[in-house]
Amino acid sequence: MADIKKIIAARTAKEIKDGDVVNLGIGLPTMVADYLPKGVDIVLQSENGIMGMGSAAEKGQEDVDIINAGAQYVSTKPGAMFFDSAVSFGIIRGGHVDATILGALEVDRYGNIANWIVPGKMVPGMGGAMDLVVGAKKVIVAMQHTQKGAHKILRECRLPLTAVNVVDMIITEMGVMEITKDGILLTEIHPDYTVEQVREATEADLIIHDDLKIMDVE
Amino acid sequence: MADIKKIIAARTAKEIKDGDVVNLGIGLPTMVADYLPKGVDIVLQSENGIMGMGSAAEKGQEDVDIINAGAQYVSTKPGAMFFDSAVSFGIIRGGHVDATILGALEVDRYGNIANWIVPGKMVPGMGGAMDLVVGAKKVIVAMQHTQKGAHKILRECRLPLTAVNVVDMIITEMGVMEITKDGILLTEIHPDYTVEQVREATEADLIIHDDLKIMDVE
Amino acid sequence: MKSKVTTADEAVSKIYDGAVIMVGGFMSCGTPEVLIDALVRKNARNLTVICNDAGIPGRGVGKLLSNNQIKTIIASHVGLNPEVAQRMNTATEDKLECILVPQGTLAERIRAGGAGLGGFLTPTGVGTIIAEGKQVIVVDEKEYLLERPLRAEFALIRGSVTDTFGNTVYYGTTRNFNPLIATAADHVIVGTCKIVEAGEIDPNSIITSGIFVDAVVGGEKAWQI
Amino acid sequence: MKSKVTTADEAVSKIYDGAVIMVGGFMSCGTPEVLIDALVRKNARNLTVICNDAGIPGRGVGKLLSNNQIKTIIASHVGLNPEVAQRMNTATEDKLECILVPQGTLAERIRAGGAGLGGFLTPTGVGTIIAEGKQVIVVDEKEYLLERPLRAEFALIRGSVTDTFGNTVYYGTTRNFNPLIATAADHVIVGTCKIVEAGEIDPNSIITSGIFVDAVVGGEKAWQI
Repeated sequence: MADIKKIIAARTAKEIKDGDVVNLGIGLPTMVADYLPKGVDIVLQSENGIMGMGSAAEKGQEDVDIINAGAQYVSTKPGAMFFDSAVSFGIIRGGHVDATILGALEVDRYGNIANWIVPGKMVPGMGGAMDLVVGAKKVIVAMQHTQKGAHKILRECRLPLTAVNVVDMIITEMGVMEITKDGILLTEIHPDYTVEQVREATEADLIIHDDLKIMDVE
Repeated sequence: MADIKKIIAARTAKEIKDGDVVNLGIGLPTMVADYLPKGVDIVLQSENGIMGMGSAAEKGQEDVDIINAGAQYVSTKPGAMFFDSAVSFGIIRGGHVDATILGALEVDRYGNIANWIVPGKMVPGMGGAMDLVVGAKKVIVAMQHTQKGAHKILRECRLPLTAVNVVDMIITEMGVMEITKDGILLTEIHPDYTVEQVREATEADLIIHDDLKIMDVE
Repeated sequence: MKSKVTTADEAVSKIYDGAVIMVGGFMSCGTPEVLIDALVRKNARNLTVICNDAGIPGRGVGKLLSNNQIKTIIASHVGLNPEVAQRMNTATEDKLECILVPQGTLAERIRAGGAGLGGFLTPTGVGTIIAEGKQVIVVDEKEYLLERPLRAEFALIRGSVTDTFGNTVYYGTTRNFNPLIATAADHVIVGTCKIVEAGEIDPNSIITSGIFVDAVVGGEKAWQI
Repeated sequence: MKSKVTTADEAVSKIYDGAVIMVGGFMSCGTPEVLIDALVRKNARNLTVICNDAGIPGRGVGKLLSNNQIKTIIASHVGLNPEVAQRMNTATEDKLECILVPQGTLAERIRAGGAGLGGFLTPTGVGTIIAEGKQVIVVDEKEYLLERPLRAEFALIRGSVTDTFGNTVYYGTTRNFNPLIATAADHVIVGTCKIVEAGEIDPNSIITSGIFVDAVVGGEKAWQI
């Protein structure tokens, strides 16, 4: 499990370019910052009002006025700034965030995503997710391929949507997939899995890239 | 002429309550600040980005970064602040300015005002005037009653409008008028003029208040 | 510029049963605890509370919830306060109504309410259940939802430093919704960590103008998760 | 965070004939003169300029006007630059097109352009010639105009202090439209009075984030009317 998360975070980190403004969701996506290649320096946005967020604050070094969107004390980098929530979402909706990396309950072949509600079961609310996936230039879903064996990558989402036609890429422990107009294209596969295994773990039809590569998780 | 302006500014100043947030137009309206009654302390807003503006900067005391909307160097009071133009007009349009005092080319019985363009002659632009008259809680037109003998208080404005049905009050050297749903109500008259003279200087029909008072310009 | 400094109990005394109140803060960071505590003492009931989130139990809006003062909550996220789910799922009379709004839309609706706008067009929520009952307007071939302004009768905001006139600055991420709700309520109360004289805060750094503020209350403390 | 410091001539070298540019400033207070001077040297023609006003002759946008570089100006006020009226009334080919927009609407349209909104509803201009051709939408029995976002290819802004990453503060009334246009253009250039290292400006006081900024140019001087 720890390995699975590490694989996903490490591969996802390779999608980020030097200088990118990036928003990382709570949980696994947050780990991506730890796997950035050398020389790749990014500007982390936290939707509660930080540009230039650093890592989690070290014990004893917390500034009680500075938390991330997951309510953890965080540090800031030189050149960081704070702003209000309208400015924050102006940045997000206005296309000034280069990439948002987040988890999902379901993703489908149209790039639809569902990650904020399970009617009758879990009603946490969408927080900033609906704005982030609509506004960010690139939307990367970083998640485990299945949930206790149940499909998460579907022909069509069944849960209430977070947004329509917004996901660019899905990265799981099994491989890397791009959402194209023809469907979901598998571009990389993890060496531990066969194409058949990935197909089985995916409800949506997979198009296999002519030049399918081995997933780079170094 | 100097006397006329003084009369208008002095009477207009009496419309302002202690603590009011006020925006004064360029020219005569700016003079109103000099005639505030004792104990009336107001917060001047300048639409180019000041709350808490003071008087014109004294010679040699100018801060070159601080001008008013008429491009004059001004001082600020303790507790002043600066903001951008979107914030400034959020304040204006959002009803947070208690009174705006401005001049006009024409005003009519419906409370319509025209003060930004004379087609073919003068096209300065509306600046912030359209937002100010729509947003301020109270709109006071402070101006000379006529323009070189020509009527300015009309049955219906002929120039392109600045806004519809927004003027609350007109203060001139001849008297004080309120815009009511029945028309223009003369509530005060300057002792130098007769009602007949005011009627002649006014194209719109005037309703004379039952308890017509002498205009207080002390 | 007159002093607006008062006590917390005096400041919240005007808040009546059934009032609509906005409360600043993000996961209880930047929530005015001194004002919330006074509102719990005042015990106004059937409140509609507009805030980013329901906080965590025992802090911020969570205290009003525990004291059963909230009828309706309008927020973007309520998942970290399990009491919300409990209260939403009860069959009793004090069932909580919870209206979820995307965070960016919530912030912008409050800003619009304070800035005299009749609404705005956002791409957020198009094609989702958030769009239900809303007008869709197409601009340059892209679909947007027409979202409406939000206003309240009272706003409880939390400052780091506030002058006696109400001018306020916020440190770090305590800012969040506070400057927005300060503009969008009829009566605005600031709970603040430090009160200074008017003129002591750099006029280039003030975030919230005192013209929005009706009462200033000291005694706000640094937050600890 | 990488340094973006460059020269004025290098910074404006990308501005091409026919480009749409936004320029900060209010009556030339807060206008980036070093960048305007470079743009005059570069001599890009047929520009569409979006700015609050046409400044005064010999300053700010007035320099571009005198050099006949502007085809269209979108502004709220042009009365203090007599050259605008002259150029609008000429019958020659270089007749200036002037589009007037209420100041609050201009600011809000630029903000919307930067914030990903498809438009907004404002009461300003209802019943005037500003409403011509615009959709009127009624909300709670009040009429509003649907106003559209504005964006540009380039923005020339003017800071008081800017760090090497582009984070900027503005002193006094030099702020005006600068922070707004910084968000609404594809390529943003700051002319600033003082350049410092990233981290030197208080993160609570920064107004414009460096993420909006593509180039930082020093040498801007205090303004004198």
